[in-house]
Amino acid sequence: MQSGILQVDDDQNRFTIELPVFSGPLDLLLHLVQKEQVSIWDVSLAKVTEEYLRFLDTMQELNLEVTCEFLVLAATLVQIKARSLLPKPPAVADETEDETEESLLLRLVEYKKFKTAAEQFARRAEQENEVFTKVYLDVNLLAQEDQPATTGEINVSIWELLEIVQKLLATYRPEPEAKPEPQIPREFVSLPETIFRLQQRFQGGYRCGFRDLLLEARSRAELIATFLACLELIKLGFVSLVRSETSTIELVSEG
Amino acid sequence: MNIAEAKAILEALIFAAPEPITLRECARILGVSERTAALLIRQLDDDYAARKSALTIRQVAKGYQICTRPQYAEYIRAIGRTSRSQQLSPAALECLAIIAYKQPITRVEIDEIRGVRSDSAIQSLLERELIAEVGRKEAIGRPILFGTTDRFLEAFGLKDLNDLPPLAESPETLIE
Amino acid sequence: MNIAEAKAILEALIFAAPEPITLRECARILGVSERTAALLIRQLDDDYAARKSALTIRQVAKGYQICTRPQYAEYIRAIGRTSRSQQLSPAALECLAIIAYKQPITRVEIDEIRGVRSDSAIQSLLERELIAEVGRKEAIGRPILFGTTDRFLEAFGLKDLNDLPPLAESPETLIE
Repeated sequence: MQSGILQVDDDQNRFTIELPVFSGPLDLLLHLVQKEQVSIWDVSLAKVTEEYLRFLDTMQELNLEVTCEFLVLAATLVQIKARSLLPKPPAVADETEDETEESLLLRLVEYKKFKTAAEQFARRAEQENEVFTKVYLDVNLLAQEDQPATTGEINVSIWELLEIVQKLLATYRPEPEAKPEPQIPREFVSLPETIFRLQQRFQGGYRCGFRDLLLEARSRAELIATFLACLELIKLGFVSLVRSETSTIELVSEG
Repeated sequence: MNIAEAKAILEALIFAAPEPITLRECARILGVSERTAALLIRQLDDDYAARKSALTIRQVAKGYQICTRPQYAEYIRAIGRTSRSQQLSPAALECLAIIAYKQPITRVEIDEIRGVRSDSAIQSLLERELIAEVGRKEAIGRPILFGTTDRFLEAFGLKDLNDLPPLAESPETLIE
Repeated sequence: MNIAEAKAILEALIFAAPEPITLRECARILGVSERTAALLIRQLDDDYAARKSALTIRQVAKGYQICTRPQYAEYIRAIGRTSRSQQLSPAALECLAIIAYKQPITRVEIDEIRGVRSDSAIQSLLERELIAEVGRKEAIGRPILFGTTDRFLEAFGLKDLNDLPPLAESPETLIE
């Protein structure tokens, strides 16, 4: 998957937001493991499993595409966790074809190597962008894609945004009820309207905390709409993300 | 032919070649050894630096090319030139990294490392000619093997594949 | 900004500009008068001449560009025709084959036949002038129609389009 496609079926019109989110289930797992700040071999898989599942919930709630690979890894994690809770069988019954914790972590280590290399590649490509050669048949010149502002210089990843919104969503959900279907906002919160409203507010220069803005929402549906509207405005370059001195993430528009 | 003339010819060749020109090509046209050609090109670039030219000769994708120095990028953007390399998605970059270090490699092997299907990422790399089919694996279904192209080297400013930064090996690198 | 710096910026601009750059543009970016810019460019070219560079700055209708001096033409012509730029990618060859036999044809129709997007392949064919826009289709969006050029005929040694080898029945043979 290259980019998550957010599709919000608004009652009047269909609205699509595309943004790069994650590149796969291992990317997500790695992110969660790295948050633990311990060596990969010491990570609490039980804790990570819970978080992984919670992330999938949030992604589904935001109508981010959750491909089957994400679900497969979720199943694997749950299975590993379950096995770890069971009393160890006396005999070595590990000839199962199921993925073990060790093999999963090994895969993660291997994946991390290439993810790091990919990041190096991205930096190299950026350096290359400072260098110009004579124009012959510069095919690429014509094929410029506008890039979402989230990938810009300030280094706030979509993950951070997703985590903020996830935490807030959690507060609107007193108990994790067993909901087989992710709830789609059906409370008539129009995304285009939300975008318009925010656009008005940011017109002529405005600055506010990303989290604060989300906190203004009075319902889950509104919270999600606000989040998506923010992403869209960021993508359009109408507002940009900055990290304040206190390391909170803020939205800023030019005057 | 004196040295100044030889350098001028090399300058003309490197300037006019539509792709990075190889040392072999330069040596052939000039009728000198590759070692001599390399030395002359080095001198030519030193001359550029000595007179504080905005241009420099660099070795990339198995050849030489003239390009501007990074500090002039802002002026060049002011005339509407945009950067050469297009933004690649994180997924495409991951595939590219895997292919670069593990080539030749099949799609299934890439998928295994990434834990996710890589079809569209690979397709976009093929379209940009950063990778190419380099053969078939002797296995069931004879799957396509992918490898990187010279265009890849050029896009990332690499002389050749040996110029790739070493892959981090330690598992502890997992923790930032 | 001293004179050496200003000249270096001008050198970068003239070198990197996709087409001859006007005096006005140079002056604007440098923040100097057009007269000053003209003077600096003249000095820059004098510097080239003084150090017997193979390059020179010439004034063409629309502006300035860097080019090689005529006496180096024979060397430049000796640059091999086998360089990558001459080689078409497999994707471009597929598109070219489709266009040759199905012209006039739109990009979307080409995409449908190939099953993948063909933008960059078509772009490279356009750049090489092997194909050209030959009109617009009377359909929604009036999409561009592509056809092959005389250069295409020349490159493939064809008298005219009737000279194309007949298309085999199986579509696969077109692609191989």
